[in-house]
Amino acid sequence: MKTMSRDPRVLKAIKNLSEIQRVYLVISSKGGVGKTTISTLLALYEASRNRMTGLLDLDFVNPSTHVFLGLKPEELKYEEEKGVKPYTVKNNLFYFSIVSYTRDKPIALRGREAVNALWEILAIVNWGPLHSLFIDTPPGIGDEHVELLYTLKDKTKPIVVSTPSKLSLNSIEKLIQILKEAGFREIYLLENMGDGSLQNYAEENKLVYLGYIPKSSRLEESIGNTEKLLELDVATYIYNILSKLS
Amino acid sequence: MKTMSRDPRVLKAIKNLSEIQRVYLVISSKGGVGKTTISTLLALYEASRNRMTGLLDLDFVNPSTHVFLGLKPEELKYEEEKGVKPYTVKNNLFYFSIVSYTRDKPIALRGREAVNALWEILAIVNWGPLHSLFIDTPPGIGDEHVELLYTLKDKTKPIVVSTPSKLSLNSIEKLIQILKEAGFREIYLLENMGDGSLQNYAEENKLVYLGYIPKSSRLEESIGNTEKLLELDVATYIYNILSKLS
Amino acid sequence: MVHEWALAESILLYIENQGVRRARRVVVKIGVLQSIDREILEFALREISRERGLEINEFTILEEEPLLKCNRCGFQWSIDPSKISEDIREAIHFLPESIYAYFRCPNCGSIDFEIVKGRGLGEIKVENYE
Amino acid sequence: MVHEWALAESILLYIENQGVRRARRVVVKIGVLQSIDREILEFALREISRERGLEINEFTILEEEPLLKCNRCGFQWSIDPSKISEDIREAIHFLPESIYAYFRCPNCGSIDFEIVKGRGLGEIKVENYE
Ligand SMILES: Nc1ncnc2c1ncn2[C@@H]1O[C@H](COP(=O)(O)OP(=O)(O)O)[C@@H](O)[C@H]1O
Ligand SMILES: Nc1ncnc2c1ncn2[C@@H]1O[C@H](COP(=O)(O)OP(=O)(O)O)[C@@H](O)[C@H]1O
Ligand SMILES: [Mg+2]
Ligand SMILES: [Mg+2]
Ligand SMILES: [Mg+2]
Ligand SMILES: [Mg+2]
Ligand code: NI
Ligand code: NI
Ligand SMILES: [Zn+2]
Ligand SMILES: [Zn+2]
Repeated sequence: MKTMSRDPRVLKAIKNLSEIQRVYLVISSKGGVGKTTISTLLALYEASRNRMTGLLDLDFVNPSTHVFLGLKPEELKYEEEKGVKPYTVKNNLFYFSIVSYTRDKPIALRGREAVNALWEILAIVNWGPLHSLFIDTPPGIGDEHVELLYTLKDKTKPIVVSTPSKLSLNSIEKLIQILKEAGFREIYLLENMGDGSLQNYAEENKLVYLGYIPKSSRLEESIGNTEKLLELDVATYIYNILSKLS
Repeated sequence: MKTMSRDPRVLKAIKNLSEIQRVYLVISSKGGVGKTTISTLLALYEASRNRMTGLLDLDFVNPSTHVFLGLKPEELKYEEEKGVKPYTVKNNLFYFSIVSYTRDKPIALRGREAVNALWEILAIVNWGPLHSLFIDTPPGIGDEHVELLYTLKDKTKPIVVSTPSKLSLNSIEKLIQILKEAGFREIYLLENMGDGSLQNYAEENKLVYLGYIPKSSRLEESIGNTEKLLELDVATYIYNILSKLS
Repeated sequence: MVHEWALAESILLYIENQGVRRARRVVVKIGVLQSIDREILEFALREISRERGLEINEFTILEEEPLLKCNRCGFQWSIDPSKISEDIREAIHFLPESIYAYFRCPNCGSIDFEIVKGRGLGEIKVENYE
Repeated sequence: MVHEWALAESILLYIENQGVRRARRVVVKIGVLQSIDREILEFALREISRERGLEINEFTILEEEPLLKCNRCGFQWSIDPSKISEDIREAIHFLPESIYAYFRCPNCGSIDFEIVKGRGLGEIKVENYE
């Protein structure tokens, strides 16, 4: 008789993600640098280029991609088909967030519970054969990150988001060292709310510099409206980054 | 024979904090809203008013108050005296951060480990009879927050930091509900990088509005220099907030 | 509620990954919290086994009652999913951690409790041919 | 390294909190990772007991070897604090979680390991008078 102990859902998660050409982990140890903004905008703009694109919100305590997309928790419904199918936001854009289940009520998850939720979701959501999936992650480097980084090392590429501020750089330096130690060879750096000043930093640290997105004066008023978000003042910067990714 | 299981360090932690007149938990479920900035500035300015003040950094994964104060991890040393004494940054300002031990090397803590570190620190650091202690916390609502909120409910007052942005408000609404449920009756709201527009929000949600701090154009260049930080363009706003606290 | 298929596939991928292609019996523990439909799960296990060319004579699905424990006051209790509203039951079916949005410790009201057992997919035992 | 006093006070506050004012013996388990000085700890326990008016005949301090376990590859190992540089030993003395800054799994190099036991202050047993 054999008794086993590793989590069975992990293998199913890896199988699901294997159908996707590119899986990006939008990540930063610093909060508020724009992980949610960037993952949502990249997904939205990529979908607008007629590519099958997914957006997955793994920031369970503070899910907010739905706010960006203007979706109410109660209107988010997933069809079931040997698992659940992500929600179709618009042409080519597929979406999953736990707010459909939690109704965006407050939850405080212990690390262990967050990891449990993580594998459940990655195991049950059938994305199908997407071109790209963008994954929004919580700030910090906690249980969820460690799980994702070590388990999905061969399946995902990290996009580290940073602003040019000292505090952000001091923080992501440590994240980058952790990513390198975990075995990621290609690490993307995306400079948000900047002017290109992190290009040198990227080169010195052997990161692939994806470019920068300036501070947008129209972002705040566009939150919740995908049409407006697709016509941001910073649109050309976003397209530019997408062309470097593919 | 009696065998016990609750953590013994908690009682010592509570005893240590009981010597302090006011303990503030600077908190926000949203990252990047200014928790670190605010906790450091409030401590620095309070100390400059000749009050014995403490600053404690509990953001283990991303400690950054030392960057603000211009302290190198290797110069931070704690004297030992039936525990450890916090580091004296300047007149009246006492400080503790784990970077003295970790040398600010990257660490990724599982929630369980973060909680362990939390109680160890609160048990061994002897603050003495301070007037105020400001505690900087990590983003999110994870293991550390839940421990702190439930265990130190009667010893601490939460200062919720928020910017006026939609995403920040969507996030702290949930935190506030959790604080209320946990039994906090007085919850402070501090509006950062704002213009006073959250005053109504505070009143509607029965929060004590502490005022706002506008975006400072001199903050970034002042990071690491306490003299400059004490002469910020937003100094009067900070003093104003301190006067409401005491 | 047919995401039982995803769990069935997890189970079989896992067994295969351990080098098992034939077994006399596979015993799977399933937490009651997730209201898994045992018939659908068993059907899915059989179907996917066939597709993947696994030979498993028998599947036994054991149910485990949910046990929750408050980290604050130590109180322990259970939740009977058949007694909660359909909306919430369905949320918990897909994501058991949804309970943190809807439940509190019945003794002290705290949000700080944990699922000790009976959450969802649990232990998997493979009984090989002798 | 005299923060043994803080731990001693934790132990005694804890015992008092359980209603104990007199005991035949108190047995304390201390993880070796923290390089606690047993003599200082015992001295502090006696001193603080006296100050607080607790009557405890005997303190027994049991040492627990550190056991670390990698969450990635499952490897288990121990750390002998007497063999690491003074700087790092002192950091770990004050904050055992400092090991995450300086150590990796010796088998697979991962940062994702845990302290299974032998961290620091462990179980406390009070043997009362019969
Ligand atoms: N390029 C940008 N221009 C203007 N505002 C931005 C930009 N990127 C992010 N923001 C704003 O900054 C705040 C933090 O961004 P967010 O994406 O929530 O960060 P994170 O997910 O890393 O915490 C939000 O209010 C967001 O609208
Ligand atoms: N009032 C302010 N004016 C200008 N910049 C600010 C202000 N408050 C915070 N910042 C900047 O915003 C960024 C995030 O602040 P920080 O204190 O690190 O947030 P948190 O600790 O909540 O993650 C930092 O670069 C900081 O310098
Ligand atoms: Mg975010
Ligand atoms: Mg954490
Ligand atoms: Mg901070
Ligand atoms: Mg967490
Ligand atoms: Ni189902
Ligand atoms: Ni010591
Ligand atoms: Zn309870
Ligand atoms: Zn290992």
